[in-house]
Amino acid sequence: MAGFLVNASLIALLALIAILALRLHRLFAVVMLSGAFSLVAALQFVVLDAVDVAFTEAAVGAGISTVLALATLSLLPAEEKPHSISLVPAFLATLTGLLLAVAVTDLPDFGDAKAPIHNHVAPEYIVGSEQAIGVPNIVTSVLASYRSFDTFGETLVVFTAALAVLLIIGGYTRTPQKPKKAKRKSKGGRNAG
Amino acid sequence: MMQHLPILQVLLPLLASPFAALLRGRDVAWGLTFVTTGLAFLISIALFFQQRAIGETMIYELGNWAAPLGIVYVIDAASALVLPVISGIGFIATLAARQLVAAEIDARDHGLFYAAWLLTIAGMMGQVTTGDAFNIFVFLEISSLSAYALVAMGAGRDRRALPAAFNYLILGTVGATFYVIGLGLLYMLTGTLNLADLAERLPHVEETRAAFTAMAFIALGLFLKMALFPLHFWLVPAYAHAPSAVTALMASTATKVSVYVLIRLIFGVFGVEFPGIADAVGLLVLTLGIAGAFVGTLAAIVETDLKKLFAQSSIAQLGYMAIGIGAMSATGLAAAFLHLFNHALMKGALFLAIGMIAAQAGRATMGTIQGAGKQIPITMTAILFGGLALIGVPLTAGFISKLYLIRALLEQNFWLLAGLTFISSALALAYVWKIIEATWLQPRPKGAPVLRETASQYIPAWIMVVATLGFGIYATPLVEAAFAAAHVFIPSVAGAN
Amino acid sequence: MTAMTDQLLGQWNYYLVIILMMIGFYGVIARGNMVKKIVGLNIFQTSVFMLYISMGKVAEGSAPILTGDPTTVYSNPLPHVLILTAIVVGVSTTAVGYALIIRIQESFGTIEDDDIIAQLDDEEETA
Amino acid sequence: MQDDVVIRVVAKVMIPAVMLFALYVQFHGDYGPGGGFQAGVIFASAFVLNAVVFGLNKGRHVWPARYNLMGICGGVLIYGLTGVGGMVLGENFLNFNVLSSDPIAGQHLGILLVEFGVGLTVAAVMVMLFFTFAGRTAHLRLLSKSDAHERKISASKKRRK
Repeated sequence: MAGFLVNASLIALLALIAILALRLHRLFAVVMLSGAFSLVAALQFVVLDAVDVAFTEAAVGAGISTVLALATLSLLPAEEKPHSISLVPAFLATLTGLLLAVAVTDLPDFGDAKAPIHNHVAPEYIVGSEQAIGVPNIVTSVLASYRSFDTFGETLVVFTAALAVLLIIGGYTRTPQKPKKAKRKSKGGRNAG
Repeated sequence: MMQHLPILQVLLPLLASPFAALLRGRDVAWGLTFVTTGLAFLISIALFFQQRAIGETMIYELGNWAAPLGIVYVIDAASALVLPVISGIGFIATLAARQLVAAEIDARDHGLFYAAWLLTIAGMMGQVTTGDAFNIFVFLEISSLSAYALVAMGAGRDRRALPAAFNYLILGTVGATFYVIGLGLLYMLTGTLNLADLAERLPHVEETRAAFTAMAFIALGLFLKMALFPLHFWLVPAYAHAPSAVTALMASTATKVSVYVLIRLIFGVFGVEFPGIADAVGLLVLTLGIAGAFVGTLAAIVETDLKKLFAQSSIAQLGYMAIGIGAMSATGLAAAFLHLFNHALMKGALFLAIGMIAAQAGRATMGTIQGAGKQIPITMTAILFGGLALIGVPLTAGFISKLYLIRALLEQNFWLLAGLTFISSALALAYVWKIIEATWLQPRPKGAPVLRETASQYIPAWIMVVATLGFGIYATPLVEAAFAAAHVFIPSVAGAN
Repeated sequence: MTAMTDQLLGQWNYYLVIILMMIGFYGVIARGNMVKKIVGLNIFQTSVFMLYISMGKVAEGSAPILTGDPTTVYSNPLPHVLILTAIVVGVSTTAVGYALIIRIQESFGTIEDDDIIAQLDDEEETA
Repeated sequence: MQDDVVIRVVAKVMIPAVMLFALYVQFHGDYGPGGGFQAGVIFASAFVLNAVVFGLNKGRHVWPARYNLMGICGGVLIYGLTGVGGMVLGENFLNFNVLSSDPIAGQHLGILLVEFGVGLTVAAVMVMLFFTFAGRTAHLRLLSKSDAHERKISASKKRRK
């Protein structure tokens, strides 16, 4: 029961942060809330035994992402243009959610040790990794040896992102400046705040 | 060394990429890319023949970890057919890129540009070869992230490339996330991520709503990635504003890989017997496919910017591939594979030729090519043949794929659909004729820039044209290979019973 | 009693995660502001991660680090590995997204979808 | 922030501690939570802290851009070549058993090397990301002042209209 309470209250907090992050117009607050979301999510990962994931989520979501966002924000207007709730996206999101909610009823119960994922493949990692690899942290064994190719891919994704950022904002290929760059008509109520 | 070929074709471009990034001076980076893609192309051709000679699926275990524990690479008739398409187009596009990229990208960026270029190609090849559902996602992201950057490089001449790349990034990531959600549900039901193992264990849970939802999410994610109507809106701006070389590479390969992954998952994992698949995927994909064919073709008819025109035409051609998938039969799948192969060649030829014009004139519009037939006859003839193949004129490769597509529909007694497919193909004549008329029948307007062509400019496009014609005239080996690929997923009637 | 609460716990956990996902998804597709889109995407993806991590939890289990005690029940390590990779992919996408936002702000002077479309439409008309 | 003596002193103590902790996370990943990626991020954060407190130019001095790209590419290559090592020694790509005479020792060595590759790439990428983003906003004052700064920018924008 205690587990349930901790879990449910953490997720409720996450929902609150998420809604606030989407409702607020001040981008600085939005970005900070996004960082807070990651931090609370990391807490929940700890509750769910995923210590490695929690570590990474905290370092990445609350750390690097927020720093990059703040660096970006310093160039941007402080507020977003106010929007009303858009019905079509809301409808689509609800529809997707309902589809998933229907699916959940068929899934194995949360924490059920008899669920297929705990009885196929994974037990072999838990039992076999000590013999085959001899590293106590099973996550490390799976990550770096059994599924090492995924991790190679992951390193390449980081490498790709570095190339992409260097090309996009660190590169030399720039749109030639047009003379009419000066100022166009101000449309809409941006910077209203 | 031979047993390592399945990994080498992906590994070579992956490992060449960091070297390319470090290289200064544009020709060095280009040379490295050219050699690497050439080697990857040779390896994938070798794999194709090796697989045909053996006649069965080749498995390469990464780290020597057997299937459900580790990740495996799988070369079967289907992946062996698609790999040479990607590496081949990658190779020819690299050949053309030397001039196109020099014209459009600052020379100091070339090292990084070619590094990203190699990653896109390797990422796509990885998706095709891998036998692990999560590994597909990882390589999907490698190819997509580098593609976003490559599209954004179009900002060197056109700032519209930036929002196009951003929307592509958002929608691409949403698509990938949907795929991950669907995969999560599948994993919860079966406990495995290996595609073959999934296919084996799924029948035990196929009656559940969760399995159906998993299929729906995976299919939706991939529809978005393959730009199936009505989820196609990111494609036209991304292709139209990207650098010309990038457009040629991506228009011929990027969406095709997602089509292939869709086939691999829908037919290879869920299978035609899966409850509800005929209605949910079959009927839906057929409807969207035919709608896409009409919407794309009609939009192409009114378009005046040539890159946009052929990007719209790509929506229509993806619609035809979807129709082949939606027919849910071996002939339909074979038609989808044939069209995947042929369309890559035709669009490669067209975009390379148009890219050469755009690189000289800044833009390629109907106005730019007006009366250009006399100035650059060889390039314009390549466009002419590419256009004819798009319509599906006999003796071009496009005819073969349309033929089998209509045959697949008639086999299932979808008379109306077959008729509609024929009509929409014929409508393509309208936009192709528009181009032919402007190029060959109208005079060059006074004051229009003088276009030039040299052998190095039109040879890449012509390689594709020759291939299009070659596979159109002597199609038997290709048709056989396409049916072999289809039978990986839908066993031939004799084998099924 | 514990069986029942466990089940309740399980159902609630998945449903709550789905609600989170949909908030994030709405943020991605509804918002015209590009920073908001990226933030929505982060929320969406993080909730998907939570779905994976939830499924890996075994009741009474502990973190998958071998203790040497044969009676220990471990949670499933595989979802953790997958999500570690997915988090890295997520932050890479975010970084590229912000880089694009910077360039868009520089070239268009705005990061609102509709303003950019309006500017481009004007351009088409004058061209 | 560069004039605040308290922050400077604290940072001087913190930066080596953060780096040491990163190394611990890097090499203790076999036994507890952690590994190359997390270590890379933490290691990079030491450099970010240094740049925030002592200024971007001094920060660049500590970690020049030239070596940065080498680090990024080097990490990927270390990972890839460790995998190729398995191939050269007669097994498949990424087989670590054959890296040493004893399979377990081989696995340990392989994991150590690939985790180091990941750590190197990630640390270099994170530092690069920070400097590239911050370099775009040359007058950037991070964190505590970015809020005020942001308001200043939007005010100046409004004035221009």
